[in-house]
Amino acid sequence: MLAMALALATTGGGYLLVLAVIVPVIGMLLSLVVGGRHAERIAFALMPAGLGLALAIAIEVWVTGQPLVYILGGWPPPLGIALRADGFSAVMLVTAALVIAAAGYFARGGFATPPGVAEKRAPLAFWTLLQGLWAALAVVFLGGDLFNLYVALELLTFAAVPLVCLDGRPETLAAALRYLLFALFGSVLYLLGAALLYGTYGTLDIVLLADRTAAEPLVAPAVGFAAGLMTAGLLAKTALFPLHLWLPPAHANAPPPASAVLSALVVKASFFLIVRLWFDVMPGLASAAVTTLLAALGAAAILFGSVLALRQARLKLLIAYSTVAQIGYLFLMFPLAIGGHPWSAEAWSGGVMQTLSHAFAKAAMFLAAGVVYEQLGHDRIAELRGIGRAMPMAIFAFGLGGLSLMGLPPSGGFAAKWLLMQASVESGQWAWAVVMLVGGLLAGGYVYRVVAPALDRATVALKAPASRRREAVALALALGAVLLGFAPPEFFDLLQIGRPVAMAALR
Amino acid sequence: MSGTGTLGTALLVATLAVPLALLLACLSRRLRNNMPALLVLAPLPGLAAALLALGGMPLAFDQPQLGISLALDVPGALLLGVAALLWSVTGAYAFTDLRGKTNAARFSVCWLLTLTGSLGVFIVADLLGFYLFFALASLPAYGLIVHDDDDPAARRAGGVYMAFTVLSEAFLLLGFVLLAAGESHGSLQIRDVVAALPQSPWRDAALVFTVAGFALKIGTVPAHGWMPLTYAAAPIPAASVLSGAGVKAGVIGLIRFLPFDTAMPGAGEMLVVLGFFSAFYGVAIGITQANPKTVLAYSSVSQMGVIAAVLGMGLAAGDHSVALDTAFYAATHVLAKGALFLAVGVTAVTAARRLRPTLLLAAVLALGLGGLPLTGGALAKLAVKAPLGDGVVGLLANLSAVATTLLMLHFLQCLARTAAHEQQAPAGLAVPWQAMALASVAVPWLLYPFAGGNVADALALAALFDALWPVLIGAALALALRRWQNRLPPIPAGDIVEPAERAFSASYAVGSAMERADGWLRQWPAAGLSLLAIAVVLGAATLFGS
Amino acid sequence: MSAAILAGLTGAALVGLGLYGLLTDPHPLRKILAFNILGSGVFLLFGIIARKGAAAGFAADPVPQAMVITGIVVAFSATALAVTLLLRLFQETRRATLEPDAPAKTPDAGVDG
Amino acid sequence: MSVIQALDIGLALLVLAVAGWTIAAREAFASVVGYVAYGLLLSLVWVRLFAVDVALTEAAIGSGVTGVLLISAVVRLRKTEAPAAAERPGVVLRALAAALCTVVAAALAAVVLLMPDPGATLAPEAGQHLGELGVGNPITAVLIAYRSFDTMLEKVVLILAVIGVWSLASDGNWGGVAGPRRGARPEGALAFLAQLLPPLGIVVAIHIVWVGANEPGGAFQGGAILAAMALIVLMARLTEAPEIRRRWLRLALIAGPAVFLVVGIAGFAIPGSFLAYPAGWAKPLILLIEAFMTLSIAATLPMLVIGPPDRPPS
Repeated sequence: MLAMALALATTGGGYLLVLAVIVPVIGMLLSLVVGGRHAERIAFALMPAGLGLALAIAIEVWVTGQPLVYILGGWPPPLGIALRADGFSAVMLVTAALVIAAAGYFARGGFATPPGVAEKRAPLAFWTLLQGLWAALAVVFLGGDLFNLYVALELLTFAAVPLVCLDGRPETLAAALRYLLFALFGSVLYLLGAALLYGTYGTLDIVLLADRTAAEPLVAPAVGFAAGLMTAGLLAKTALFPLHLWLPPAHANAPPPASAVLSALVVKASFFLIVRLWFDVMPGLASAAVTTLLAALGAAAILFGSVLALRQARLKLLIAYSTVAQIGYLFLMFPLAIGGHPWSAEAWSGGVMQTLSHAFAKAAMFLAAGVVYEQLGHDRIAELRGIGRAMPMAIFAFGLGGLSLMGLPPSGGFAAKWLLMQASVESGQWAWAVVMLVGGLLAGGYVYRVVAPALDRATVALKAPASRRREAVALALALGAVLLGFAPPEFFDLLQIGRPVAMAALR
Repeated sequence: MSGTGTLGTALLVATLAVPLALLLACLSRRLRNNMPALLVLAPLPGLAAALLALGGMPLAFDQPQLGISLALDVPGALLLGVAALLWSVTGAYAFTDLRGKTNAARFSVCWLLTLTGSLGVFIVADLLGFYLFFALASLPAYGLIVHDDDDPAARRAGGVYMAFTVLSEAFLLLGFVLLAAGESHGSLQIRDVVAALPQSPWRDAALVFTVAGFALKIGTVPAHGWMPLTYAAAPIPAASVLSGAGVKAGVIGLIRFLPFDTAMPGAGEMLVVLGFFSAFYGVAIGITQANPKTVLAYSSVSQMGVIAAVLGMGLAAGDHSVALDTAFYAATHVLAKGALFLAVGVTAVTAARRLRPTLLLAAVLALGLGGLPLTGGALAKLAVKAPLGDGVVGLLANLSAVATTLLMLHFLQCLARTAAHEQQAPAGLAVPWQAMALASVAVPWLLYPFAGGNVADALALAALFDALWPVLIGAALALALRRWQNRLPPIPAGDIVEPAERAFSASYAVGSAMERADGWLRQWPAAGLSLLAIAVVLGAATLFGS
Repeated sequence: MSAAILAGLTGAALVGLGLYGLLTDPHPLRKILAFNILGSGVFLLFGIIARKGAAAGFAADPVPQAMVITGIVVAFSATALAVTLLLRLFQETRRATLEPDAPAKTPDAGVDG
Repeated sequence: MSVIQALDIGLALLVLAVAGWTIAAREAFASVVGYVAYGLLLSLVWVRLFAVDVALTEAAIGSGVTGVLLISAVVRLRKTEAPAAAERPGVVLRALAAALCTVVAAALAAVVLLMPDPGATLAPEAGQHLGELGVGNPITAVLIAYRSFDTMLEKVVLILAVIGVWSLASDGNWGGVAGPRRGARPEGALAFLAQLLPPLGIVVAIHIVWVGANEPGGAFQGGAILAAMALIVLMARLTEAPEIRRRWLRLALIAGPAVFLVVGIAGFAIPGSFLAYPAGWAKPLILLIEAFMTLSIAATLPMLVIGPPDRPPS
């Protein structure tokens, strides 16, 4: 059990994982104490550090070809807690660092403390919560213990919810409350499942659990039940159809940089844990019934989300429903990537690629919508004629993001769809490929609804002067989604590091 | 690598790099506003590359690290050369046409994007690259079609065009995925996946979806509805390049992706039937139209049908030579159709009494499509004569020439009616038109030998007669049509589009039903129940599923 | 039946009760109460797991117990945040409802449309 | 059936009855009162599970502090009860919900009954290192040593919750005195209690933290008692809550995790691992962390209960 021993001892470079977690925690604490405009400064000072750490982790994982491990306090699991980074964690960390930095840069000005004022509510809350959210994401991506991950999920929720209602409008308060209560509902189910797992195996460490579930010939009832509860709880936080009640109002009403982070990263965090659960903790229990059920919900999400996006009157609601649809794609990876089939690796890469490219594309689209809202004073789709000329980069960013959502080349969305469709064809599971195609067509429809009138020549009355800097941020993120389409083979090798079946050869 | 080899590679890369560089230049407002003047230059490296390739130099550029693989063979070079010529000459036309118009900069950007894709499909050698350039040749053309934002017809045409295009992209994506899945070594080179296709477990499905994707692009009935709307609504230069060069992305697609090395009678015959149906259907609807641009569009439906039929014959027989034959046929169509659209534009700004030279030249080109002896069209018909054979199919081909002549004479009549009152076409429009017209007369003769033809055979008396009689019968029919013209039923341009749009509107009901369902599901008790139900079902699935 | 089993069954029943309240009670404050009952049911299950893990001279496994302590604190912060949000929503709209679009209406609209 | 067993069954039934009352009560106020009683009863169940630390936490935080929070909220929300009742889901939905909840509860009950005895445990491992840590209470060892990362993050959760609560203030009131404006200073029992209890509470709290290393108790329980004292004082208006812009308040909030982080980072250098304690230094470091955690919890919980500031800073 070489892999097992490896997973229970700190590896070289493991300290990077600790730093990746505590840097944003320190930033958040310091920001609260020092307060005022320093909160923003601290956040900005730490963002490059966070990005550097994330990149260092990715490089270290890639160079060693092994997951990084850090045993906290020198107490190895099952008693203690380990942090671990595989290829998926590493790319998610980098993505999170990039999107948060972009959202932060976009938020400059919007959440600035004006001169002469010691401290303002919204800026202080925004910058501290943003860093708290970042810390939570880091723990989610690195955590090796299911209870520790529960704490991280709560951390994430508590950072995300107040961001939704930062401007205090009644509809944002209602959206935030709905979000909070449903997320808590999900957390409790997750915790209940974790309790049952602990009761059965006496540990919540992911690697140890994987080892123990694999050793059992029969599924204990408690374990099956735990799997259902934990997955359902995480699905609630991921807003997979039909559990998306909270997402459209929350994501559509939050301030644009918050919407970007929520749609790009926060829903991916709970998705990430569902992947951990089924691929790492209990790959043996992921029967066809389970994976088909997850993918069927995903397919329903694609169809419902896309059609509903087509029917929205407001731009930000359209984008939010598009998130509901795009989350659906993520779940198509379950029946395709589980197991050691010839197509599993490409389905895995496809699922991860979809996670990453949607993060960039959707963040870009929400920021672009933010620019539109700021300058028009509304985001009614019927009244967007001609805005392309007033804010060309924002519309270009929206269009490029849309390109990725539609799955047109060159973009990460195309690469993801290509890999997932390839796997669905090779595995004989045609239905998923057809759903992906229909989803792409519908995405084309809702992107067209916005971009076509925006490119018209019509005069628009702007309420605020254009901010080229914010447009450029949106565009940079959209280009990120496009650039993912040019990812070299080495990138896909990185994604495979730590994939349980891929690593089975090492045991 | 030899010196000329390096030159070839450089030209191949420049074919894409030059228009892309001009696109980058569009980031600057000043350059963007002056871009119409440069459009004429953008396709020139492509033209040079085509000439070099026809000169016997196999061109290739392979950079697997960058995911780029380019190659140029003779069929590709034929099409690349004439397409580049058309883009360049029409670019000159567009420069004059755009002067003083409001959306010139946006038009230029869309022009360059479409151009890149349109030339790219002829030289790209890998599957993903082909998909990329195909999309590039199709999607940005929206901005060429909807040039005038306030024109509701253009907006409708743009919408219909996008619907068909996106559908075509979706079919192709699935088709390409199936093609790639059938190649067991993981190669994404077009020649590898096509070679593996006959043995692929997904052969039929791959073929169906790939062909469906291309059929949407070349307007095979019943996927033809977008063509008449689009060409009628688009500005002249856009209609010219889209009908001439743009559509050929679908033709090169069929040439590249049909596995001619293995005879597939069933699939081939289906393509033949579909092709001839389109060929006659296009004429039948075309003669009821009055707008010359619409008539030309229906002629394209018909001509692309003939090409599909020839390719079908080749597929049925396992005859690889049809690739070259249809490439030549398509190349003559690029020139003639492109030029005829320019003729429509020039006529509209030329007084009736000065119209004669224009009409005469247009008549030569138009009848050439029907196979008038000594024209490029006649050579094209000759080139595809062998694969079509002498049987029923050969007869159908001749009848389609008759029908095309009829349609083209109808076109000339419609064209003459659009003349202006007192005007002389500006040189900036007239010269490109004349250049294109001359090219479409002369260039096919120059290219014919490269397509494996013998010019002397084409000048033989029997060949001339073979080409002449369908034209004569067509002319006689046209005379008859003049008498009966007003008895023809009025058919709206795009014929089946309107019912399709109505059916599409009916599907909105599904959307509102889904909206109601969503509203219910998003209520707290319903969502909570769903959550618990999912937990229980997933738990049960875990326990009892394995 | 031992005290531990009894507590476990109580926990299971509390989970059921809490879930029912969370699903069906329309008032957000009552949902928050139900969430707390649900949570305490889950904690009790941790408790029986801890009790069954009695070994090495300890009356219970300390690890799940520590998790419960952490869990109680987290549940409290969740409750505090939710209550504050609810109070703020009430302050703004004079209503307390989770159903979509309702708060967007004027406070006196009364009937749902 | 022994007396103890009968008592256990009675207690379980009582807990369930009070919980049922909390869910079903017509009036929200009655429901909240039910919940506070429920919390206290639950602490008894915890005692019966030999989990005194949990019982203390449940009584102090789960019932006490939460109770204060809920009671003050339910009073303010009284007007919203009638409109909300109109949104009650229909019979079919409620029946479905009841059925599903029963399925879940029954499945859990089955799991409980099927659970192996003795079950999986980490108790031996947890006990092994108590000597080197110098603490006698294994729960403290778990919280402050083995799983100290959880504990630190959980404190960060509390701080984020405080920021979340504060962020719900209106812009103009930012920086002001925490909590809603209160009426006149109450007379009588509350004021008397508020003067009497705090000194007593502080002593108890310090004791609980101090013994927590070896016996039931610790930072959470002690901090919660301190917080309760602070709340009584605030409710009796013996003193004003602090302004949230105050630096000392914010330092108190973050003191716990900050000290945790400092010790953790120092661990990089000396024992060579983040959050590890150098040999021989474990006990003093644990006490240090506990002390600051207590301070932080005592500062955080009242902030969460009294809510965002309702008036501008002076």
